[in-house]
Amino acid sequence: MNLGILVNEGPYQHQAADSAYLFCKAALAKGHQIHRVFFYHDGVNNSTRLTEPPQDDRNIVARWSKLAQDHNVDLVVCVAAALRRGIRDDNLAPGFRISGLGQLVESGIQADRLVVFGD
Amino acid sequence: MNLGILVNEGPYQHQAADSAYLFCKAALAKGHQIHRVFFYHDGVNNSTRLTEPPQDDRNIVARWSKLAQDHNVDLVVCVAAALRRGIRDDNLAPGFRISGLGQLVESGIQADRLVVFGD
Amino acid sequence: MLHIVNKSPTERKSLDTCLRIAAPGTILLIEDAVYAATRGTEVEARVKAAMQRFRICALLPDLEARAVADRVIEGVATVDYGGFVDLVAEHRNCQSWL
Amino acid sequence: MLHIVNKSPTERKSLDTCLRIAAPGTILLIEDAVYAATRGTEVEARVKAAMQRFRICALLPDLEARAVADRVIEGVATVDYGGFVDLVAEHRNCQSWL
Amino acid sequence: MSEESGTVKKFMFVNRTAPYGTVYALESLEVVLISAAFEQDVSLVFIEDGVWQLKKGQQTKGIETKNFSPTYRALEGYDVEKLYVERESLAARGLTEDDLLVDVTVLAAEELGKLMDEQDVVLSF
Amino acid sequence: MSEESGTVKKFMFVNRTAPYGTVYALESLEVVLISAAFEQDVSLVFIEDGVWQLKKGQQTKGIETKNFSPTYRALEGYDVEKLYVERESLAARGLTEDDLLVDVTVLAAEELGKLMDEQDVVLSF
Repeated sequence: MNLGILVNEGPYQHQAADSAYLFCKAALAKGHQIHRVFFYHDGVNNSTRLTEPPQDDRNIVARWSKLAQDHNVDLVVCVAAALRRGIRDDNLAPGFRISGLGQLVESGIQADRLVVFGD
Repeated sequence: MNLGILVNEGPYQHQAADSAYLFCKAALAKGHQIHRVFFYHDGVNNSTRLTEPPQDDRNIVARWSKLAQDHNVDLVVCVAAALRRGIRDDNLAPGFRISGLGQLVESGIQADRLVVFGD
Repeated sequence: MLHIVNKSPTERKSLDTCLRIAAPGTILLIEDAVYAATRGTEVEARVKAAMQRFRICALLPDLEARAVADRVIEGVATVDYGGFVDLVAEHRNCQSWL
Repeated sequence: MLHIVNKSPTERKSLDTCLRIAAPGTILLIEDAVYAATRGTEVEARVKAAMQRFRICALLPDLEARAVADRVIEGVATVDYGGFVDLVAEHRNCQSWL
Repeated sequence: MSEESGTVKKFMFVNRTAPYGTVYALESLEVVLISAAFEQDVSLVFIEDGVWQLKKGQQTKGIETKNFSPTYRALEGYDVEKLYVERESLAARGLTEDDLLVDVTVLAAEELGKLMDEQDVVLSF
Repeated sequence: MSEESGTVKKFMFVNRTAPYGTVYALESLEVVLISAAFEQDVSLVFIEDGVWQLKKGQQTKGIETKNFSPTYRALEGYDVEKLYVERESLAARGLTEDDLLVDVTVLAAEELGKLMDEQDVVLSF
């Protein structure tokens, strides 16, 4: 099955980003495809390559990048939400790209399910 | 009177940053001093100089910078929360500085009141 | 003491918790909490009962943004940001019920 | 339909809203909503009543993190993230009550 | 802008939050407009504090924030015409249809639940 | 680390949120430790879902997040010894003192309200 994911909250402040990531990992392990992970609202803050969490904590941004690399997952950051919050191409972590909201709607159309994670 | 302010949420997602700013402006207009505005949790996202909100919307980050410039307000971003969220010296807007949580406690001790804005 | 509440009373429990725990004093409703200051909601009776123990104020700019400035419960005082500052200054301490 | 709830039932209204509006189906409790799956809380009776109309599941890793995996209400099924994925796949559509 | 394969799905946007306290209402509207441009079958639902988004008379000058409520009136121009409000959510807030800035269909909780079940994609903010 | 002027104020930290769903509980603990280092008169209060922060037996391996609950046990070593829990918040969640991983003082709502009134600085997360 082909799954679309929407993440509406940033890393660390809410569990949404963690839940979404662990859901994606489990879906891939079961042989499903992730059509796209779309980051909206504060969710765009998942994509900054500038984070440096403490050594004993998870690195949420790096985990997404690795997921993209290992499984060729499309990680799309909403451009309008990103501009409001200071996310740009030059601070984007590997595996993420910035694009329009149309990519979210397209994911809703093309994927078999769209699962929303947020606050 | 000398007022300390704590901001726990980022710009745009929650109204906390707006309320805190408008409170500071009103306090200064009444002749009070702002001892310090401390940014914690997602509040650290108020300090990124990379934001570009739409032309017809308020620029929350720029407003803080102007407040700092016009009234010499000390804007302090928590280093631990900032590292988790990708805020660093090189993307900091004018008027902000990164420092430790001790600055918040100090504000609680030295200011006459500490007012908290968050979610 | 000044108690600042900023959450919608119909979605979150923070106003109810404040009313249960806070010692008599002043409550300032800001942001989404200003809906608690309006007539006709399911919360109105609880707010009116609380007026026995608390002076209740609501932030006018937040009431106006939400288009409810014309339906404020009688006895609830409205203040602007300057009034908010005055409330903070008048009370020895304050607590935000986030 | 699969209804996903992630908010604490003792702080937010989203579980109650879901129970009022949703047509019979499956409810999956994740994140802070897993407290709704535990025995002895003020929410327990409402959750038990809802089991007449809904199949109720709770995410085990979230129960364990919050140290309540040993007090799950009888009849509530626990699932891991793989089970979460299965629930999404089994139902035609899903809705997150954010 | 229409989707190449011509697929039309039922998209429902569930609005549960009050305006201004959080950004969800505003950013939700942005997705609604885009999905309409993709010529999808779009419904908007307002429940709980989401009904406040439609309250007539919003004046945001005092909070120095953009008043986005006129956008709800503009939805018709984008062929977004299915707006539903839950009866109980209105009543709990002392609101009637006359208080709202657009025409809506008022539904009981049960009717709304059925409508939700029929959707392909449900996005909530 | 002690504050130069020697001022000691009453700091109260009000914890109202469950752990893990949001970061507030964890980041709140970080401020508590710092304020103790400044030799302030520190109280921690756990009300509503905040009482869940103290539940014994947290196991976070499954959510791949750091289990910070052992820090509550370490507070004593920083001379943070005033931990208060509201009775009604415990009862509403089916919890008793035995469920908690540290010793606390259980107070009625009214007693807690009085204690709050006596503080100089109240920080809530």
